[in-house]
Amino acid sequence: MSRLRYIAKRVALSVPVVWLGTTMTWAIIYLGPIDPATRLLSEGQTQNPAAYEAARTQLGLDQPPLQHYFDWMGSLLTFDLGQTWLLYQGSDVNALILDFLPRTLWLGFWSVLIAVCIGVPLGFYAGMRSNTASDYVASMGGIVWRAMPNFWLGIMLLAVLGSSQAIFGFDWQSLWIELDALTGSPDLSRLHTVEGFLAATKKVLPAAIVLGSASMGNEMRIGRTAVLEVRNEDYVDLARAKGVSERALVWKHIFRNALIPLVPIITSEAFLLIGGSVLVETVFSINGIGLLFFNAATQGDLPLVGTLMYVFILLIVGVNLLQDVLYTVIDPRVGLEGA
Amino acid sequence: MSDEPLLSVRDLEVVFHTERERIHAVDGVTFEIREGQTVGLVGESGSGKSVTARSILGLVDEPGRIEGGEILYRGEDLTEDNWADHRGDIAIVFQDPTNSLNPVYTIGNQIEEALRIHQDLRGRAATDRAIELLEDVGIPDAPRRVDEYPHQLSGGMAQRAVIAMALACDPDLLVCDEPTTALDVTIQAQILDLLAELQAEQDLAILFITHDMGVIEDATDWVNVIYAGEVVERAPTEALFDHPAHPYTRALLESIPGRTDPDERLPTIEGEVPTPTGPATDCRFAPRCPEAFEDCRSVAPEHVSLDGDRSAACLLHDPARSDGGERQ
Amino acid sequence: MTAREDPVVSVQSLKTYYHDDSIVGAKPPVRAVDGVDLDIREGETVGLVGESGSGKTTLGRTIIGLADATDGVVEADGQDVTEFDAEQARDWQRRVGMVFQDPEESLNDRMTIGEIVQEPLKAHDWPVLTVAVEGDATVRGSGVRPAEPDETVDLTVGLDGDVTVRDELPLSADAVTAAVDRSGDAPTVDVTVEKSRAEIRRDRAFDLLDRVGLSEQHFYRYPHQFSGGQRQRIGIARALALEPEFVVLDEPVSALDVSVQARIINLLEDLQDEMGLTYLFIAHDLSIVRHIADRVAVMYLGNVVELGPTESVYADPHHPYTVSLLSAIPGSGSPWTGERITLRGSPPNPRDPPAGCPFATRCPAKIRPDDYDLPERTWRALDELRVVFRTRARAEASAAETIKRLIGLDVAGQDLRETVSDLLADHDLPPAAQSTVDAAVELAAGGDDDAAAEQLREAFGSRCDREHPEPYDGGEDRTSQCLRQEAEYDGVAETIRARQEDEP
Amino acid sequence: MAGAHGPSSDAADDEVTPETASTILPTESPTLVWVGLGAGLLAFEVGALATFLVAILSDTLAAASLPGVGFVEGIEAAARQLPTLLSRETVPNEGYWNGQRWVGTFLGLRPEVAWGIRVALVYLYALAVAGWAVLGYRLYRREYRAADWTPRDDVIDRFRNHGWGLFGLAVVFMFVVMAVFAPALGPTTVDKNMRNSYDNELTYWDAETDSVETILVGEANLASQSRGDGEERVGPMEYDDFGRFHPFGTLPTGRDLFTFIAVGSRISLVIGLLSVGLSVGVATSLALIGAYYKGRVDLGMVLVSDGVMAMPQLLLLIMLTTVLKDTWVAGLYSGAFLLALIFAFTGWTYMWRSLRGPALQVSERQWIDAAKSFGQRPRTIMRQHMLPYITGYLLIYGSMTLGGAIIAIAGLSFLGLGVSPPTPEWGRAVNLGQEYVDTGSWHISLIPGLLITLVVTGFNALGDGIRDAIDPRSDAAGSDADDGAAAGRGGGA
Repeated sequence: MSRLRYIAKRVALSVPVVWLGTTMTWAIIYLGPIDPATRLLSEGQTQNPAAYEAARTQLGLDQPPLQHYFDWMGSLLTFDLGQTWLLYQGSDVNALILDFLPRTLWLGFWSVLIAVCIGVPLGFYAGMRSNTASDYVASMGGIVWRAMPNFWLGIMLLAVLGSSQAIFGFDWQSLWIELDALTGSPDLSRLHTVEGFLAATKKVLPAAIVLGSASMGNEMRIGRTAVLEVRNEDYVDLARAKGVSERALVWKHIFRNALIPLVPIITSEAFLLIGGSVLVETVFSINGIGLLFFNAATQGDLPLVGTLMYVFILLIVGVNLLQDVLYTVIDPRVGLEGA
Repeated sequence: MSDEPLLSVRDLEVVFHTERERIHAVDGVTFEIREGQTVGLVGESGSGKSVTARSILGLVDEPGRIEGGEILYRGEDLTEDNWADHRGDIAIVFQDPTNSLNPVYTIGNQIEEALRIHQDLRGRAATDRAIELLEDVGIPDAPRRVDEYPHQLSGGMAQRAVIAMALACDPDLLVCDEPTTALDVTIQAQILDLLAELQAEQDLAILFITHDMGVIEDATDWVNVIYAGEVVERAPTEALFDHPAHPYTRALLESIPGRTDPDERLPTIEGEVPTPTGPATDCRFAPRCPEAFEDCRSVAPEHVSLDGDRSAACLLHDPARSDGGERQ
Repeated sequence: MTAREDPVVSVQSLKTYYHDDSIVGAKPPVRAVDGVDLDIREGETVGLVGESGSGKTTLGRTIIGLADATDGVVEADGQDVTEFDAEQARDWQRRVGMVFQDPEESLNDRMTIGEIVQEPLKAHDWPVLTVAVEGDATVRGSGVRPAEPDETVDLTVGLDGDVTVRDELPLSADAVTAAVDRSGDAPTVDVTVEKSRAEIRRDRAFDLLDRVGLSEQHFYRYPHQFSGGQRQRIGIARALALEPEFVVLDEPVSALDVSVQARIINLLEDLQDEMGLTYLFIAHDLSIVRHIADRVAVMYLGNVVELGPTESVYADPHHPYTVSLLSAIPGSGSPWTGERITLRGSPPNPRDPPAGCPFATRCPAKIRPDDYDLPERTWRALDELRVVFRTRARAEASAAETIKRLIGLDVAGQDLRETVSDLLADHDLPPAAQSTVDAAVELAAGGDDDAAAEQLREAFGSRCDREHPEPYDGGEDRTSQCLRQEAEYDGVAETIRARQEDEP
Repeated sequence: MAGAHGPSSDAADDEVTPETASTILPTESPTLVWVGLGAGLLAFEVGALATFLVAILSDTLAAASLPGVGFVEGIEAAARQLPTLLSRETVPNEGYWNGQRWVGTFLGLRPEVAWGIRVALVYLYALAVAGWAVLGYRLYRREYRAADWTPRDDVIDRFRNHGWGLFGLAVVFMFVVMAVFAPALGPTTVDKNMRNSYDNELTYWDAETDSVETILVGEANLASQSRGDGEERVGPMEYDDFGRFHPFGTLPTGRDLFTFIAVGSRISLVIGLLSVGLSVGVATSLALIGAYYKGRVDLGMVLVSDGVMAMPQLLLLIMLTTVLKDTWVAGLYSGAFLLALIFAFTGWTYMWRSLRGPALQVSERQWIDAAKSFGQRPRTIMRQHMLPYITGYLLIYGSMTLGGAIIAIAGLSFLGLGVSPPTPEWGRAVNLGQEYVDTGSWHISLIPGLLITLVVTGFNALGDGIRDAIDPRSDAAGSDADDGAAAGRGGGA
């Protein structure tokens, strides 16, 4: 019961977080120094008072700020997100998000998976062999890997893949499954077929590796120290004393405990992924929600920026809740000691 | 009781290598335990008693290393290679019960693990046996507790569970490293009772390590007093408390409040316990010893046999060096 | 030991509860101190013993003002400490001192010993340098002020310009000049102190270090460079810096080795003699309390269950908990001559103490109801059974269990019947008792552990389970909270001995 | 262990004799000598220092059209007049080949040698200053400090043996020196090469006409572009057709990449320091207050910071830079000041998150209770008893966050936001070179990227080193889990 109560408590606490985040977004956009209505109009139209007033009315800016705030929050709450202004002019925002979001999620899914599958085992390996040459190589690699800027790594990776024939002796683009181009959006409409799935995966693979690079380094590092910590616990000694084999010691007693500090790391990577998606989607020309956000911001569709920010906030809060659920699964102590 | 001791530790040396120095945490410790016997190892913090306990089970961690001596279990020398074969013959209970149990597995799971290794019990049979063991160590409502996690138990209960886990290995020797220090006095009494009971039932030998002279007096048959990595006195418990032979033992007993008249000042030992950084060249207690004489500062005392199997490493008892001989 | 003087501190029905700060799903508060009466008289040492979680440290902290009282009064000089505002509390804390348990933890290891010992002095801008003048004179001068009535006087100036300095101040009379000006209506005294406050403080720190057995050369060292015993001396010096009259010693020696312990205890006793201090000595080690305390208060679950002169309490304990504690002292240090009494289980959760006597769940001398005539071992089995139900009722069911129960699976029944039959295996219960037990088991199996526990309490409980005993006057300045003090019952010690014989 | 550290002699009472001091400086008045050395070192570079400070001030004011610009410019001009030994004027590298020899370069050496000498001198000078500071510390430790041992000594000793931390320190040192001496390090200047390239002329040896010609710098740049292979590139360590030496090659615009990077490091450092300073300030005070009062105060802070953190930092940065683009703050120091503010606004939460754990831990220590027990005031307790324990963490997370900030700034400029052109920023160089990575002009993207990686690794290594030095056992999973939040954000941008 306590675990359920713990999760219920976390859900309750995430409500004010979403509220605070969206309120700040609203304040930045509508109370900020920029008049969103002006930004929506072209050079010529700004001179036209009628067009300006029309834009203001449509944005609801002719109302008192408080009224506008409640309307805005209300429409977010009911997912009544309206139409876009500049970007994909006049299209339904809901549809737009449904169109763009899956590509980002697909990218995020693979980058988390790759980071976890490479970073965690490598970290545990280094931790179990601490202060050996392989530990140093792995640790050093992780640190440098983590320090590389995403966008730069992406560019470099694209260059390498583009001339993979010359470097590795095979052509990445035609390897296994022929890709139409190195960059671009994955085709998610054929995921249910094996070939479609593989093609979509191969398409985002380089981007996912780049996006997951920082996370991979972090997970490795934390995994290493976690293993080092757990190795010195009394209960590990006691398990050894009672005759548990080294293999069982590692997999049963050390592994699961070392995972506990990794949980927040893996989920906080999700923050990075969502933020980093803007850069990586730009470099790899993937039409994801990050790129959409960036375009909306640079082209001045501020209402869309606000709406997308709301979607991001929901994503992040959702990931946070996922983290709490993971915690309760891995660590039976959660919920008893309080948050 | 057979002639051969169950466990015999001879000239054990454990050295910790730090950046600055080599610390001889255990410096030539020798003692033995016979079947069914409870032997105490008593000393202040930093005397090397816990390191001795860990070395017996091959659990000395870096930067510590066993650098000399032998640990004979039923006459067989325990080394890196064959410790694994004797896992379970010797079980250990640590000071802090909350750290001794893996927090992410149930009590039952951890006991069953030992049962699987040492008694080849699995499934329902293992669970039933685990419940029995928990009942044996006095945990009420064992069928329910077996599915609980360590953090759901109080300190006393957790220590009982640790003991149950040790028993699951079916050991001949139980090493108890300050098993009651983290517990309250009424809980300590429970655990001491429990250990005595188990020993009577299962003919278990116990190595009892503590800093508490009172616990030693209650729980052990035979005592080794350890000071700065060396055993300075060995004696049957009663004899030791009646006539401590080594000045350190004497001073230690006197400084315990409650044994002396409350209106008088407590007798004290001046100075601090030294950290042994090299092989002994003198008596390490000499600087604090009220009875030290010149030789004490230049000769490392050997154990001198006294009446009734007991011995003390003190020049006062060495007829060749001390004119006093047996002092009162 | 002084007789009945006015108490330095008088604690009256004090309650200190700890509440969770969480907004959602708050649990009941921890009743750390739950109605304590205790007078601490001038010049004496009161030993406060109890197990961890008994609330002894919280009591000390509440008196000092480190914890907020929930209810009740801590009276000192006719004022209630618990009602003080921040400034008054500061003023109170100036007059009391506290020594903490862990010498590794209680000193800030980024500060030198000198800074540590001087910190209280700086915090209160010590020395105040109050000046009293003979006759009706006005006092002037920088850094000094006229003494208020009833205030400690630092400097006494005669109208002839003679200066006397209070002994405790590290200031020689030569360093103070007083110029008396008689030209006005009333004479004016101009006092100049040639020694800076910082210098006086430093000398005071030297003085304090010297008193606790350290020397000036330790002034610029850091705590890392000291052993546990020396660190505890520094902690004592800091507590004494502001010349307190009353010092709370919170387990000052429990973290130390025996040989070091003895030296600290001797030091504390010496300081008490020299400075006329009053101690509240908190400890879990009964031998130490016996050595140092004039009176002892035994705490259990937030209550002082027994209070009295140490020797008298140790020789003839009135409360069964005191008896159990004394008998649990290992080795020959125990004053209890009989067989050791081993208490069952651990103290109840202070969030949810028993309704009657707090010790009822573990008491070896508990009053039995007259309804049944059962052998002692059967009573014990029944007691244990009640603890099982109580624990089950309080335990949080796991998520899996909750779900199983929701879909109507029998989760607890099997386990429970097993446990109950194990517990009562070789006891003959009268049919009435047996049916009560069976009914309770069925209730619990149905998921209502609370009702089951309640049913057993109704059937097998006694006065001890219903009534919170008031302190009984046991004569010789002693009180104890046990119903067996009433004339109709047998005494505690004889009951325990009789029961021990009853059950081999 | 009593007296385990340091000698048992008492530093307070023993006067330090000249003999003991002579191990540091062979003189009877080491302090005077030390001050003299300092003055000497300062004299070398007083001009550069003044120019550096005034330049930042005037850059800040210039775009903002605030009053006082003229005044500052006056000072700037005056500062330029101050003698500076290691300036481009003293060791010039810009000259031309007149058919027989190099004209206008230092001692008539080839430009690359002259430039190399200047760079070497600058770094030598910086090393000397660092050495002087270390000497000062040791002098203080020997002569003026009353305690013969402090816990900080151990920290420093441990750091000195921490190879990885020292590597970090070295990298950070190189980077900081590059930022501070940026104008003296570049083969040319931003003003001449980029900002006002059409106002400046350049003399060169025209191989076709066999004569010395003059050309506008802007036009020369057009002919030195790197946009592909062979003739279309000026790679690292190459001369262009106008006798200009380019240590890192040229940009696609023909401008000098090294100058671009050197000046770019300055803006990265300024934004980084400013933003980390601000967020450290906010985070520290909040962490202290939250840890001292706990309970609801702390919970409130958790909610607010969660609210800010729920907006992904880079997205928040994009949103804020867009919204604030046209305000006057955005003009300050080419937008760097605004960027620093935004970073601080979005970054304090991560810093606070990382500090909260240690602060709560310290607040549980008994010495806090001890201080409360004698009525110490909350403010003093926070300052004296809690702050010293989290300054270590401040350094660790500060160092790592700085690395993260450098990546994030680069990321923004890569997207065309943030620092406004033509002020150089590393990320923009990566962006500019993006198209040419698989051509002969690979250097444009590769070099700044490698440098970012190196510098960020350096800052992280420094953080690691400080952590290990402060507490050798602190390699705890818990504290690392926290720093993941602070350090990891770099990768996200």
